[in-house]
Parts: sequence; C-alpha cells; structure tokens
Amino acid sequence: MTRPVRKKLIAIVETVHLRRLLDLLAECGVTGFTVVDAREGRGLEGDWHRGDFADATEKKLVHVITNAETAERVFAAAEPFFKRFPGIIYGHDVEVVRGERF
Amino acid sequence: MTRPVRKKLIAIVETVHLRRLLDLLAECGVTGFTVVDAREGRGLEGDWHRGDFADATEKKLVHVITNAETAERVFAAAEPFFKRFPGIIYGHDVEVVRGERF
Amino acid sequence: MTRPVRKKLIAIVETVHLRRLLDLLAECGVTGFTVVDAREGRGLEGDWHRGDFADATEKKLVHVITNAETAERVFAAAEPFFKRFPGIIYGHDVEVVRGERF
Amino acid sequence: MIEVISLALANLTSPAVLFFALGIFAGVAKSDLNVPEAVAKGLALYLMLAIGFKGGVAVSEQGFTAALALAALAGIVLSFAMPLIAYGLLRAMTKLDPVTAAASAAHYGSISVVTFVAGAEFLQMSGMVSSGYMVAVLALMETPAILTGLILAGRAAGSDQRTRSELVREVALNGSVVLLLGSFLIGMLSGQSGMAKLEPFVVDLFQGVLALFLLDMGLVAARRLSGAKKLGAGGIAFGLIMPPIGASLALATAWLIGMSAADAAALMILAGSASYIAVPAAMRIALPQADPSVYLTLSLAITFPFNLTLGIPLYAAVARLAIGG
Amino acid sequence: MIEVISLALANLTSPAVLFFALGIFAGVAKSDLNVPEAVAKGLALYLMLAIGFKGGVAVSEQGFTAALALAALAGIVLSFAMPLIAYGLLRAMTKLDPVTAAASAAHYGSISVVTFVAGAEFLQMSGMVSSGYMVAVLALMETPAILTGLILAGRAAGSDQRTRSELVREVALNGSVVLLLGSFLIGMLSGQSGMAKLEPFVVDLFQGVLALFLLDMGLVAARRLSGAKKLGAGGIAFGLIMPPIGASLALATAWLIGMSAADAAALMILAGSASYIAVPAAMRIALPQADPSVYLTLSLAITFPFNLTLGIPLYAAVARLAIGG
Amino acid sequence: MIEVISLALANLTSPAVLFFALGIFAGVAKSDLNVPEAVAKGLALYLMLAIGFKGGVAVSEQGFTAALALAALAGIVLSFAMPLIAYGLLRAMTKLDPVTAAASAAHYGSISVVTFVAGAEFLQMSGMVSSGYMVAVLALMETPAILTGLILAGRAAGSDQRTRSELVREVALNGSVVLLLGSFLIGMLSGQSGMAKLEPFVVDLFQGVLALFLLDMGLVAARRLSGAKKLGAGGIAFGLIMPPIGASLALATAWLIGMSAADAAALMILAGSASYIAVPAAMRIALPQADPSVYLTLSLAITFPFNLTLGIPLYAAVARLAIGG
Ligand SMILES: Nc1ncnc2c1ncn2[C@@H]1O[C@H](COP(=O)(O)O)[C@@H](O)[C@H]1O
Ligand SMILES: Nc1ncnc2c1ncn2[C@@H]1O[C@H](COP(=O)(O)O)[C@@H](O)[C@H]1O
Ligand SMILES: Nc1ncnc2c1ncn2[C@@H]1O[C@H](COP(=O)(O)O)[C@@H](O)[C@H]1O
Ligand code: NA
Ligand code: NA
Ligand code: NA
Repeated sequence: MTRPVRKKLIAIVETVHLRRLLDLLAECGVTGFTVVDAREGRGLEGDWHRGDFADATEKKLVHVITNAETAERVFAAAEPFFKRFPGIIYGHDVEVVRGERF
Repeated sequence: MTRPVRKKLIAIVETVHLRRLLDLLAECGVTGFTVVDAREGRGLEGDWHRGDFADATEKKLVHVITNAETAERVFAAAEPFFKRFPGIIYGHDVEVVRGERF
Repeated sequence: MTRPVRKKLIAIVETVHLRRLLDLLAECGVTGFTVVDAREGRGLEGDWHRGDFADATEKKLVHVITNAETAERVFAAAEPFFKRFPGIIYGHDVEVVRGERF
Repeated sequence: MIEVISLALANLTSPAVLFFALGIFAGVAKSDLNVPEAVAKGLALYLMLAIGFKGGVAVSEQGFTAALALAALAGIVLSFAMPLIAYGLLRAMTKLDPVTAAASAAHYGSISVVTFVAGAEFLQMSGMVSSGYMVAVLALMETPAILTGLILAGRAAGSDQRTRSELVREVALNGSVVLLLGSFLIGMLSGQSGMAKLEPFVVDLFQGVLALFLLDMGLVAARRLSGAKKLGAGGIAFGLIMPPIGASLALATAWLIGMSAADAAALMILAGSASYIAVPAAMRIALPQADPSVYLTLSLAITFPFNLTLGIPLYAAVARLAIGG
Repeated sequence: MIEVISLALANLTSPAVLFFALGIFAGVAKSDLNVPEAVAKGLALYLMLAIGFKGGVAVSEQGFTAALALAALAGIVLSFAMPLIAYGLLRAMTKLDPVTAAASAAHYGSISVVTFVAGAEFLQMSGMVSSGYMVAVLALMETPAILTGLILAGRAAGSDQRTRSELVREVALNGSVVLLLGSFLIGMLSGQSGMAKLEPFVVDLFQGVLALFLLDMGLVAARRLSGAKKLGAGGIAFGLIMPPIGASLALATAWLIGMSAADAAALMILAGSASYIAVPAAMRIALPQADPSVYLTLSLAITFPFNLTLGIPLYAAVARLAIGG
Repeated sequence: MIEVISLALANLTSPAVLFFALGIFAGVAKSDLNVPEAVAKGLALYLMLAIGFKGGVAVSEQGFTAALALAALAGIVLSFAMPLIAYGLLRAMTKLDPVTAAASAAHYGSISVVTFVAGAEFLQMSGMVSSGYMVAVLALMETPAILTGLILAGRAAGSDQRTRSELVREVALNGSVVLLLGSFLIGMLSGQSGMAKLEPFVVDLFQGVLALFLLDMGLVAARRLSGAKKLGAGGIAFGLIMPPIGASLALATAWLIGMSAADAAALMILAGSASYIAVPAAMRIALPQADPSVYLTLSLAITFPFNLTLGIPLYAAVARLAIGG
C-alpha cells in the first residue's frame, strides 16, 4: 500500500536556544514536534557531556514531521539560525499514516 | 557496496500506552525495538512536558527496524491504534548490516 | 531547492562499549556525533530496561551525519564490531544544510 | 476568631507555603529554575513512604478500632459520591464536553497526597493531632472516584478487556496507593522498634523535603496557569468552590460518625483536595478523548494552591467550631 | 536456639526487609510503582559513601593491625577461590554453556554491597559489632573473582589489548570500588573530627535510605523473577545453596585466622553474597557472548532475597555457635 | 602563623575537600564512578536553598542594617569592576580572541556558590562567623559581571531584541539567583519558627550533602582538565593569580566600609571565586561565538580547585591579619 509522504526534520540545538528554535519552527508553520535529550556529542565546537553542570553546552534533538512546503521554509529559516548558534539540521522523506495531520 | 534494505518505523506514544503498543508490535511479528524517552512536545492535543508530575501526557519514542512485510502489518494495525490514542507513527527505508536479523 | 545529500547512521550499542564504538567512528573519519540514552529494548539477546541496576545491558543510540565515503568505511568497520558485541547499525540518505560541515 | 486568623497567617508564612509561592513566582516570571524530574519523583516517594510509615506506627499503638473502620468507610463513600456533585457543577458552570467533565469530576472525588501532608503539618502546628489511620483513609480514597467518573462518562462497561485490565492495575495497583498502604502496613508491623530506626529519616527531614517538593509543585502549577484562560471564569470558579463543597460533605460525614475535630479536619482536607497523579493516569487510559489540560489545570493550578493557602486553615477552623475540641 | 529464631524474626520484620518485600510484591503485581533510575543510583552512592566512611573512621581509632591484613588476605583468597566451586556446581547442576557458567561463577566470588550493609545492620541489632576494616575487605573482594571467571572461560589471555585495558578499568577502577575505598580512606584521614561533621548524614539517615533503596531492589528483583523459569530447577537450587557453601568456606577461613564471631559473620555474609553491579559490567566487556539474563537473575532474584531474609541471620547464628562470643 | 598552617591543613583533611580530591582522582584515572546528573542538580538545589534560608534566618534576627546595604553595594561594584581587570590580564597573558577573553572575564566578576559554601564552613571551623546577609551579597554578585563582559565584547547594544530578553531572563531570573534570594527572603519571613521546622534538613545534613556534591565537582573538574592544555601556561597562570587579585580588591573594599574580619574573608572568597553556572549560560546566549571550553576549564578545573584547597584558608588568614578579630 502506498502511504502519504511527508518530511521528517531533525535539529540538534543547544538547550539554551531551544525555545528560540521552537518559535522559529512555529513561525514556519510547524504544528507538531517532539524533543529528546541528548547525552553527549562532538561537533565543530568540540565535545560536550550532559551533567557537566554548566548546562551551557547541553543539547536537545528536535523531531518534526511536516509537509514539503513547510519543511522548505524551515530549512531556509534554519540556515542563518545554525550559522549563528551551534547545532545542525537535516531532513528526509517518510511515509506516514493519517497524512492530513501534518 | 549495496546493503540489504529494511524499514525503520518510529512511533511516538503516551507512556501509559507503551505496553499496549509493544504488544501490538509483537503481534505483527516485530522482534526488536528500542524505546527512548521524549522530553516535551506539541501535537493536536497541545503541549506537554516531562516532569509535569502527572505523567499522564508523557511520551516515548519507539524505534523499530524490520522487514517490509512486517512494517506493512504494523502500519495497518497502528492506524486504528493512533486514531484511538494520541501519538503518531511513520517509516522509511534504511540500509542495514546483518540483514538476516530483521 | 536541492540541498546537499549526506548519510545518517544510527548505531545502538551497549553503554559499556560506547567508547569503543566512538573510537571506531573517529578512526573511520567521523567528525561529529550525538549520543542519546535508550530506555528499554528487545533484541536477539532478550529484553533490557534502564534502571535495572546492573547497567550491564543498558544501551545508547549514536547518531552520525557524515559523507558517503566515510559512511561506507563505518559500515565496513561496524560489521565485525556488531558481530562481537550486541547492537545494530543502519543508515540512510538525508538532506542537510551547510553540507561542507560533514 | 483572632486565633483562626493568626493560624491562617502562620500557615501563609510557613516555609512550606512560602517555597510554593517562590515556585509560582519563578514559574510565572519564566525563570529557568527547575527541579529535575527524577528528584521530584524521589521526593514524592519519600513523602509517601514517610507519611504511610508514620501513620502505621501510630496505628500499631492504638490498634484497629471501630473508629478506623468507620473512617475508612466514610472516605470510600465520599470518594464515590463527590464526583457526582462535581459533574453536575461542571456541566452547569462550564461548556466542557461530557467526557472531559466526567474525567475532571473524578479528580475531585479522589485526593492529593501533598495537600494532606501539608494539612497534617498545619493541624499539628494548631495542636490538632489527627489519628494515624487517616493515612489509610487517604490511600483508600484515591481510587473509588475513578469508577464514578467512568460511569458518568458512560464508559464503565464499554471498554475492551485490555483497557479494563490496564485500568485495574492503574486503580488498585497505582504506585502511590501501593506505597502508601505498603508503608502503612510496614509501620504497623515494625511499630516503635521500626520507628527507632527510621525516625531521623521519616520524621526529622520531613518538613525540609516537603518545602523542596512544594517549590517544584509551584513551578509545575505556574506552568499550568496558562491553561486557566481556556477554563474560563466558570471553570476557575468551579476549582475554587468545589473544595469547600467537598469539605462540607466531609464535615457532615465526620459529624455523623462521631469523629474528633482533628480527624474531621483531616477528612475535610482529603475531601476538598483533588488528585493530580493517580486519576490523570487512569483517565488517559480509560478516557483518552477527554482533554487532559482541563483536569490538570483545575487540579494543579486552581484547587491545589487554594487548598494549600486558604483551604486548610479554613477547614481546620470550621471543624473546630462545628465539632469542638 | 529460641534467641536465634527471635532474631531471625526480628530481621524479617525490620523495615528494611519489609520494604524489600513491598518492592517484590509491587513488581510481581505489575504495579506502576517505580524508583527513578537516577534516584536509585544516588541512594547507592550514598550507601557506599556512608559505609566506607564509617569503616574508615572506625579503623582510624583502631589503627592498622595484623588482623586487618589477615582479613584482607582472607577476603582476596576467598574471592579468587569461590568461583571455582561455583563453576563446578553450575556445570553439574545446570545445562548452561561453559562461558555463561564461568561468567555466573565470577559473580559468586565477588560480593554485594547492599547485602553487606543489611547484614551489618542485623549484626549490630544482634549485638555483634564487626570491625571497621571489614569495609575494606568488602571492597577488596569485589574484583578478584572476575579474573578467576575469565580463566574459567578460557579468556584471560585471548582478548585484545583494548578489551584488556577496558577490563582493568572496570576491575580496578570500578566506581563502587573507588567510592568504597576512597570513602574508607577519607574516614581514616578525617577520623572523629570528620565524623562530627558528617554524622547526621552518614549515620542518622542510613537506615531510612537503606529502606528506600531496598524497595527499589525489590522492584528490580521482581522484574528479574521472570528469568527464573529459564534457569530451571537446577539453576534455582544453585542460587540457594551456593551462598551457604561460600559462607561455610568463609567460616573455616575466619576460624583459621582467629577472627571474632562478628567479623566471621561479616565475612560469611560477604562470601555468601553475589555481585550484581561490578561483575556484570565486567562480564559484558570480557565475555559478551555469556547470557546476562542468567547471571542477573541468579544474583538479583534468587541469591539476594535469600541472603537478605534467611541467609544473614543464619550466618550470624552459625558464626556465634562456631566461634562463640 | 602556625595556626594559619594548621587551619590550612585542617581544611585539606576536611571530608569535603577530600571527597573533591577523590572525585578528581576517579576522573583522572577514568574510573566509571559518576553522580547522575539529576542527583547532582538536586544536591545543588539543596545547597542553595539551605544557604539562602540560613542566611535569611540570621538576618531576621539582626534586622536590615546599614552594614548590609554597604556590603551589598560593595559586592555589586566588585562584580562590575573585576571583569575589567580580568580582561586586561587575559589579553596580556594569553592569545585568546577578544570575545572569548571578554566572556571569560565575566566569569571572574561573578561568583561560585559552592566555593562560598565551602568557605563559610571553613570560616565557621576557624571561629570566624560571617554575617547572614553575605548570602544576599552572594546572590547580588552573580550577574552584574555579565553586563561588563558584554560591554567588553562590544555586544551590549548589538544584540537583537529576542537575545536581550533571553538575556534578562538568564541574568535577573537565573535559577540560582531566584532560589538563593527566594530562600533568603523565606528565611527572613519565617525566622526562628521556620528554622525550628527545617533545621534537621538545612543544618544537620549540610556537610554531608556538600561532601557528596564536591565528589561530583571533582569528577566534572577532572573531565575539564584535558582542556587545560589548550589554555597554555598563560591561561593556567591567569586562573591561579586572578583569584588572589580579586580577593585583594575585596579586602580593600571590605576595609573601606569597615567590615569585620569574617565578613571581609567571605567577601574575598566571593571575589576570588569564578562562576560556572549562571555566567556560562548567559554567555552561550549572548556570545555564542566565544569558546566555552576556555571559560569552563578556567573556572572549573583551575580556579575552583585552587580556591577550595589553598585560596579559602589564604583569604581567611589575610583577612584576619589585615583587619584583626
Ligand atoms: N556530524 C554530526 N553528526 C551528528 N551530530 C552532530 C554532528 N555534528 C554536530 N553534531 C551535534 O551538534 C552539536 C553541535 O555541533 P557543532 O555546532 O558542530 O559544535 C554537537 O555537539 C553534536 O552533538
Ligand atoms: N508533526 C509532529 N512531529 C513530531 N512529533 C509530533 C508531531 N505531531 C505530534 N507529535 C508528537 O506526538 C504527540 C502526540 O500527538 P497528538 O496526538 O497530535 O497530540 C505530541 O505531543 C508530540 O510529542
Ligand atoms: N530490530 C530492531 N529494532 C530496533 N532496535 C533493535 C532491533 N534489534 C535490536 N535492537 C536494539 O539493539 C539492542 C541489542 O540487540 P541484540 O544484539 O539483538 O540483543 C536491543 O536490546 C535493542 O535495544
Ligand atoms: Na477530593
Ligand atoms: Na560472594
Ligand atoms: Na569572582
């Protein structure tokens, strides 16, 4: 059976900037998301671990399922965001059920 | 090198209904899964945050790698499930190693 | 708009072997990763739950975005790793922004 | 009268209530102050273990009595009955759909452990020492209301086998019920010799842990305040008048079965309080279509603060006036 | 004899054991009661810090003695030796593959901190005060058994360089070994003046924290009980007879080196207990092909409950009979 | 002099400092010992609640005085001023880019709660009891330095509206500021009657919780030590000389406004300490391009251990020599 295809986006963002990213998503028309705690990681800015007190470098993963146009808007808005703040964003197609939701 | 292709499914489900979903997966023939805690989210039913005591609206992410037929069965069984209970499910193709496992 | 395509890899690994896997990734040329705690799961070796004291069977999810060649090297190196230790690895294409990063 | 006011003021300046206010302030001001979820759950476990154990030790001295049995019965009847009133009021005062109204009503038949704990501290401060077995009454009142709520929602029978068994587990084997009753039994079995071992833990630390826990309750309640707009004036009014109504019913019941003023006050506090742990979880299982933001806001952001600050001293004063002692 | 039975009964009605039973009950009944993982780990850290520190302060008064050195040696020898017996029994009594049998055997050479802690409380209650340095013996017994287990599995040499270094870290620098020995040293260094500062924390709260921790142990053990079917009657029997066998060996050793009855009982408790933290982690690294559900079920769901309820009073009674005091 | 050395030695063998050393050892040796993040945050909340509350109760007895107002003013001025010196030194001693230097400088104007807490314990042990209101000074010193840091980075004005409002929240409503000042106020409002309720919690347990917390600080500091190589000799030297410089400035200020030796020592400890919670978070928001590994390593792995072991007794001795008492 073929099912509706939508975009899944994942962003990795610093906890201190999470609200800012969620607001950006909402402005782009995203209506649903799920946030997951990251434990540790490495990127251009070096290593970080959760529990290093200083939550300063702690990160979250934001999962979003949305339609193609909204995804395009998010990508466009996220590019300057992630030039300014640490983190990454990427996306790919997924099959969904109840496609009218997204 | 080409590798075997399988389906990855992700479901987001309320913690109180996690067992029910895992049983549904097992009935469909799923033999492996991994569950991750979600931290917060937004959907049709509004916002929720982990740590709001009332775990009533807390969610989990369930990751499943499985073959195409099993995935089809899961999608079919999940549709009524997620009409009844809050949450979403989606899937996409992935390359795996040790493909005979799934 | 078309965006650069990279590989996303996800590995599920026992916490006691996490460092070993991260070192393997670094040897393959991976420059960034993000680790997430898993809560519970099932596989060939049976069920496990976080908080069972004995963290002996606790697992982590490792997310990696990287280019195709590096991904190929990781897959090749991961195959013997996951024959020896419990866990799985899989991958798929994703669109990214700031593709030069990966 | 002056004494009542001075006790009410003493309540408002007790560290526990002030830490709750600090939590509300921090939450409303959007401070990043937060208590990690695991710590909050750990503190909640401690409070239930301690309150259950202390109650059990007290009963181990007094023994089982007819008064205990009567109190337990009274609590169960109140838990079954109060959702009926709550449902009627909610339907009259708000535009909530019937299922959400039924789910919310169930919360008011059940109880809030922390309200009881804070109330017990207040009673002690006022020289009104309630019986140890009121803890058992507390545990027994947690769940009957759920059944009434389901009947009101026309769902008691309609659900599938699986949901029913999940529900039984949530109702009879709910974590807080098991821990409260279990600790109560352990207190009864180990008595004074057990208390000698655990006293520094369950008695000395109690007020401090309560203060820290209430800080977190304030933060959570503040997060829920935003939901109050959705409730409307009718909903908010319900959250404020249902507690005194429940408490009045409890007073009448207490008077009927000849309770002491202190026990009557404790029963009023229980009846006036609303669940925010056991019942929401049960409602997510049995009535997933009910809107959780309604009942969580009512219980956490309206009724709990009201009881903690004004309700408890009010119930205590009325119990003393009506029953004497 | 009557005294023995009455002490055994007192053990069974101590809050700590009763909270363990409550945890088992809640787990078996599938209640949703649970202790957050972070809280359980925090409680475990507390117990190790407190037991280590108290032991160290005790030794700071007595000073290093030949008795201490002998006890340490005895513990290390027992830890190395017991897996040999355990392996033989497992191969005879069960159908486990050799590697899983070797991995499981290693657990029985090592020790369980919580069993020791509960045992120390019981001994104190029975008027048998063991020496402070038994805590050091405890820490020293944690890991030698791992080496024997690996030799039994034919793996001591076969593993790669990387695995060996991981293993050294797991064995010599295992978190619980470091915290126990570290707190022991800190207790020795800071002595009575340190104890004056930490007493309310490490002494007064101890029993309460232990009770809460055992509640969680019960929940975890109950979750593991389902694995008992897989073990079969032979496996279960092994989990019940290996502890007394280990304890008997310890008694003989204690008698040889002239230990007091209290220290002998403590050594028996250590020998009779089985690891469920340090050894499983080491086995996942060195012997990933061994089945973890076998050794975790044996250690947590069979041996631990046996020791906590019956084993401890049994060992204490035998030690007193055999050595006197 | 001999007394000074003996107090310094007593500091080094206090359980708190020894547990910090144990954490460093375990971290450097790559032991798997770790304190769950939620537990560490819970302990930090406890320490802030307890220190704030105790300070408030002390002030409730003394009342608001001119001395309090002067001390507060002195703290705020120091917090604003010290980053200027720190920035100059960093630019002279290291090759850091200006923005990272400015961000790091801000940390040294602000304070470290745990350093203050450990210092207050040391002062008490040495018979120097500082005023309760020093806790308010502590809270007031947390954030002014952030503004100076931003000005140094040329960013005070350049940031967008959104960043500014996030920053205000981080600065004025930072969790630790809110909890410290809030608990201080609650202590003032509830006074001795509140203290009677919370004493076993906020006083008796304090040293034990501090010891466990410092164990975790040691583990975290050890993880940060690897960043020290990147800092170079100049950076490390800065982390060691900036604290005494800040403390000297504080001594001069304390002398100017006529503080007691104990209060002067407390102010020196505050001035000498560097933030590792509030300021890093603010810097991630306002100056995301500054390198966090620089300021976290400086503050956690260089300055904190220095102050805990040598700085605190040094400042206390100097304050006593300079001011007498
Ligand atoms: N290639 C990658 N794959 C997965 N996660 C990454 C990758 N690069 C960066 N991250 C995550 O994003 C965070 C910030 O990245 P960066 O801005 O490069 O320091 C890192 O700490 C990682 O947690
Ligand atoms: N579009 C989406 N993208 C990611 N997560 C979602 C999305 N929609 C819903 N969710 C998650 O699923 C939960 C339940 O969704 P709902 O049933 O729509 O309230 C939400 O609270 C989110 O955590
Ligand atoms: N098919 C699967 N889908 C998702 N997660 C899996 C799957 N198989 C295994 N896992 C995860 O990987 C862990 C180890 O797998 P195994 O080596 O098969 O025991 C399991 O406990 C699960 O957490
Ligand atoms: Na009620
Ligand atoms: Na043993
Ligand atoms: Na400073």
